Amino acid sequence: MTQQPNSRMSAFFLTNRAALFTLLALILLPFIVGLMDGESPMLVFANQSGNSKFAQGLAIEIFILALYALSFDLIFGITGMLSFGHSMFFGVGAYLTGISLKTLGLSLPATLGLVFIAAIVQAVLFGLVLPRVKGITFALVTLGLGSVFHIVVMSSEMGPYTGADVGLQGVIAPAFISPANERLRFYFIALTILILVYLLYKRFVDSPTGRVCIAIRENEGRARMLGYNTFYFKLAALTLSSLTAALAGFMHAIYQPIVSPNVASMGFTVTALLIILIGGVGTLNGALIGAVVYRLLDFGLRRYIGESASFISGTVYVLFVLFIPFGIVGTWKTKSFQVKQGWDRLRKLFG
Amino acid sequence: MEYILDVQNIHSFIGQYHILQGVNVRVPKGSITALLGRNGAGKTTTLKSILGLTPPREGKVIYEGKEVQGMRSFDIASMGIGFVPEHRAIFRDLTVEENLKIAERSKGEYIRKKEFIFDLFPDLKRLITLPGTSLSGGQQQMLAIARALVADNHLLLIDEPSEGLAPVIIEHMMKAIQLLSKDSTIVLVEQNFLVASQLAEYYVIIEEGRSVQEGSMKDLANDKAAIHRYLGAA
Amino acid sequence: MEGAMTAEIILETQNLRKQFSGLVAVDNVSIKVRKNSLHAIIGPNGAGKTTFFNLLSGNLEPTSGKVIYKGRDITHQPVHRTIHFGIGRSFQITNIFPNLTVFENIRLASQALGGDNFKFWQASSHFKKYEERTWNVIETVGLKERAQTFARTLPHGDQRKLELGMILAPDPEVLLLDEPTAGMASEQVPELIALIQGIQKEGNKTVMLVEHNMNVVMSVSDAITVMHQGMVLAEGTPAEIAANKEVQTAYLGGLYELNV
Amino acid sequence: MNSFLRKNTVLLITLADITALFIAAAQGMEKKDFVITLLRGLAVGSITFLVASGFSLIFGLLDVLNLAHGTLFMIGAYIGWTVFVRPDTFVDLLTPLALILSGFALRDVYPLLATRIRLGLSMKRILPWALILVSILIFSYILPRYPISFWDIGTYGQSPVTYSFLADQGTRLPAQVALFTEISAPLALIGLLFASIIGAFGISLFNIETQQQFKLNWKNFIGFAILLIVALFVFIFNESLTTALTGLGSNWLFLIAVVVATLSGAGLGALIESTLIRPLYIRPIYQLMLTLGMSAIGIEIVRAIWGRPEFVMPKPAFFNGSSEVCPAANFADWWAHNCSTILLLDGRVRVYNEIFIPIIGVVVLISIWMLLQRTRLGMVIRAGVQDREMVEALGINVRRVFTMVFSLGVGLAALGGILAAPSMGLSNAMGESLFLNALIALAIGGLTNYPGAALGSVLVGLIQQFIIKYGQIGIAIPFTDIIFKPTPPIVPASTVLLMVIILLILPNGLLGKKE
Repeated sequence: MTQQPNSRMSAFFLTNRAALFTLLALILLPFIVGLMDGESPMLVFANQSGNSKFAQGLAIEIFILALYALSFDLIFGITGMLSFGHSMFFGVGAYLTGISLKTLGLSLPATLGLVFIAAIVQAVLFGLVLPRVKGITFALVTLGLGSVFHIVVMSSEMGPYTGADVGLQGVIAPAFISPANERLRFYFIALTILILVYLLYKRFVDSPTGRVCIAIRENEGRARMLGYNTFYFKLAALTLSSLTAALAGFMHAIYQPIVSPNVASMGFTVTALLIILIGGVGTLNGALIGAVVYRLLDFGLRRYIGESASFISGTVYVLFVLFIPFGIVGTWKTKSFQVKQGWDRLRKLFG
Repeated sequence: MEYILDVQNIHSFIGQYHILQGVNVRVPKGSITALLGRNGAGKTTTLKSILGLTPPREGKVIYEGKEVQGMRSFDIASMGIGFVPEHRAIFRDLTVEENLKIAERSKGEYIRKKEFIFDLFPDLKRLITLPGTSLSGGQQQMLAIARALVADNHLLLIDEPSEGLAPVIIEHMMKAIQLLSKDSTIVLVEQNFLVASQLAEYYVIIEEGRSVQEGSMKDLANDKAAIHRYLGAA
Repeated sequence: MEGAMTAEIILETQNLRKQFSGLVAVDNVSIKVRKNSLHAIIGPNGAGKTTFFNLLSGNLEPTSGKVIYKGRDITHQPVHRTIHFGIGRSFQITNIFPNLTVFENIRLASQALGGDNFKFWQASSHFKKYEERTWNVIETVGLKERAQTFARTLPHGDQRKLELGMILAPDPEVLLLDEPTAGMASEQVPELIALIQGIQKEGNKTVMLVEHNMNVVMSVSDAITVMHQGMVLAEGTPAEIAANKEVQTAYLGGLYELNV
Repeated sequence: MNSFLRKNTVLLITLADITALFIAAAQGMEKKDFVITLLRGLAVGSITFLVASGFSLIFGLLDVLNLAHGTLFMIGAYIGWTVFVRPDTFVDLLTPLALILSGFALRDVYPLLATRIRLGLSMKRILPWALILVSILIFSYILPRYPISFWDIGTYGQSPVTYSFLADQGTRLPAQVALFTEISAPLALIGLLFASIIGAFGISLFNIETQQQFKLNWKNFIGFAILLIVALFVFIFNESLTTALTGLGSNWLFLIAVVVATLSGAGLGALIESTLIRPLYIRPIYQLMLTLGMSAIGIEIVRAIWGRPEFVMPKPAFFNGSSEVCPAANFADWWAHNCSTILLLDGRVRVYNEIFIPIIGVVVLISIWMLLQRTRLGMVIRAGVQDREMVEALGINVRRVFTMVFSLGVGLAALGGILAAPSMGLSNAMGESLFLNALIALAIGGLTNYPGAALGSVLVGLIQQFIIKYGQIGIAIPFTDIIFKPTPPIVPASTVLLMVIILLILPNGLLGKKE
């Protein structure tokens, strides 16, 4: 009996070794980058190491993107609703944070509360149209709602609050998480948030609610026949997604010196779509991996190719579509399944 | 006996579903052959596999001495196969006349066949300018058959012609099909055993995606056990 | 017989009618279904049987007429409500979640009415009662070995069983079965029919059945309604239907006598 | 009549509301302002319609949401500009382009070739890539050795902006003749042809289904032969062709530009459909990603060739005359002097922008309508929208019809691009904004409904232009003294809002059918 917990522990470690290894690597990342530059961990702690700080910055951007992509995967990949207005979820979070901190002068927790309330309100707004429209019409209506928000943000009337087409500038984050002076702390907070949200999502997908969401994606008519009022489940998914995207926006507004109106544009929704298509639609890991690949690709191309980077990235997406249609995680799953089958066959062959 | 169509052990899939698992159908030239079997047994899929709409993954389809499996479906159809699908598939945005005209494979075919078609189905003549949707079920069925007659087809695949029709109309339809069989070979899928037994000379029973029994219709009519077993009482 | 006649009516339609643009699919159908009976609807293809079922289950809204369940008008209830009243319905064309496992399919059906659907903070494996119910149902329909396979990879016959399991899972009082044996091999049919009969008798359920196989219908039903072109052609016990000349000519074509 | 009223209640009410809004709006406006705004709305509507109708034809028949449609619209404009302003470049480009395309014109031959090749599985996988690689290598060796008379996007003095300006002044630069350097011309031409054939063969190997049988006849070689002849002809007569084109009047050149842009769009459409979209019919979501990727690539290509700055395209002389009688008082005057503007109810109307474009819009509307209703192709398209399988069962090659429709749709977008260029100017963003307009128009009118596309486009155009106008003069809100002036951001927002409202009332749009 005493053996039990121990073996359970080791089983846990075995099944999750990839995740645990990744986690460890992420915790050590700032220090490793520092060491590679010949700078001691103390320097990294003091936020003095240039390259490590840069790597942390890139990682933070990836974490924020990953949160955003997760939120999109929840409604598109898991629940099967194609929304073209998803950037609004992120944009509301980012702009509201900026306005609340800068113009209203609220504290950080109050801002976060405000952002969450707004997130719920907009999920309900999107939810209002749900019973009326489906499929491509839903995509168009959400595109419309998103565009209106983008236009409002860009309008000169809102200029004093949103900075119109220049973007929202001069948001001063509280000193204790200042992205300039306390980046390491910011890095770990962002990492923690991402892990927590990821675990929450994993649980959600595995919960009774999440299961029904998947059922809705697979065959909504049948789900209704089973007695589920699918509207409430879609609304639940939308709300959770909206909260997450708003949280990502909140972090974005604190981390970035400027909230550009691009984050509220159709293009940013497309970014989310691309990320989960690269990673694998409907797989939560796919959203994380997709965010890493997308951001690094974008960064690398811009750095080494410059202006015409989007030409290359466009080509990469086209190649992805044609040759890796299920995304990295989806393709990996089928391939590893085939490999496993092959092994089993081999083993059978030799008794 | 000369077979216009010889389907040899075909296997077809719809998505992941292995629908046909070995169907053999031989159709003697000039005959009416009925495919019998329960709902979902694979009769419609057999017709679609012959036409290449659900291309078989295994097996052969030999039409007029030529292997046609793997050919593109419009090429197969152009070799002289007319298709009357289940639920008729009348084009609703086209008028009755356009529904007929679209079946032309060479210019002027419709004009040439017009008289013959309207002799067969006098109803269609006065409906000619109406859109396909405004027809009743029986009229739609007539139009669907008429559409398969516009081009020079040697083989007609007719799926469930009596479905949902009143007995009087079924009788009319049966007469038309009998008339057609003088010039062309017909493969018929039919649920209504009475209709099938009166029309067809030969039959093939399909069960769970396999052809399980074939022969002459006269023999089947006396084989109550087989009727009971494969078709239910009706 | 006498006792059955006076038994409680559980489901009733009054002048039910459904019109699709030109076509009247269901025309003035009034039937009464007694509690705990096995009531069969037969008729040729296109007679309106499936449409009639769709009206009962709320998939379609009737053009006119009423559906009454246990004395309550449920005509305009949306489809996701009917199961809450206790009416489960299967489909002629297998309607399952093809990319989920058999277990998952049935668990979704089991948990639907349990009221724990929004506990998103707990893993679904936490809810043991649904898992137990799921295993029970899987065992009842005989899919235990296949529980973890994807529904799409099941052979057709097993998919029909899965479909049956999905309506059984929430334990409804009335089962509407639309051609449960469609496309099954003839060897498997008696097995499934026995299963349905067992469920009906032991679980005290009311079963409405659309079926093509006349002999099956004749041997198991308590009452039969014959539909033809959307209308009720005849109603009665199997013996009465078998003797009905009109039914013979319109449906059976007068070619065969029925072995009852 | 009665049943028609009942069936379309919602539609009629909506239309009545919109009409009422316009009438109410016109109250506070001078007559000439109203007419000009109306014409402007129709003009914007016409261009929108050209994009929307092509998009909707493609979506209706092929079920493909072509998100690159706006980019293709833009490419049409840029190609047209090149033909119009730099005919010498256009002539120089014809030879290599025709040769590159010639390989794709043989696409019906490749499957036959493929069945003749018996290879191991691994070789079969490598072969297409190897062929494409070799083809790219040959191209990259030969093409840089063919000097094309070009502009320099980096230098202002030689940029498209300057060339446009010069062309507007009537100055054209002397033509240069392109000849191969470092490589003999016959070898280069044969090399290009060879590279094109193996490249196209390699690409076609990706989507050949097994077991297919094909008949070959001379028709499969027509396109190839034509392209080959064009390439040789242009190469030999390069100089005289260039001189002839530069010597042409701007009206003729504009006409050629319109034709070339439309045809290039159509050709590009056919190429995209048959190589990229075809493998993805069974994976709709990936079509979205593919067309998005193509859109990004397209914009970058345009930026690389024509640069980022916006520039204008001069109008042809036919619409650009000036004399002491201009603006023309009536059409007879205009015909005599080709004034760029004309007086209508005392308002100055630009002939090209506000009269010519709406007329073209109506002409295209009617011709496509006739094509759909009166021709066999139209019949097949209408039937195919409903039931592809049945059309195929009638012996009709639906795939070819798909390619034609895609090509037609993109051709219409490109036509819209070149027609819009003289009035809108050319910019990298022109496609995106117009595409959004078109999408809104379609959502309003009904996604796959052809008259709906027209109705939606006109509504979108009118609403935008009227709101812009009110932005200048202000709206007197009834019963108050407040004058409300809509600001520019409200223009796009208003159409988007209209779309959302209409979709919530009628999920299938105004004229869309219920499913």
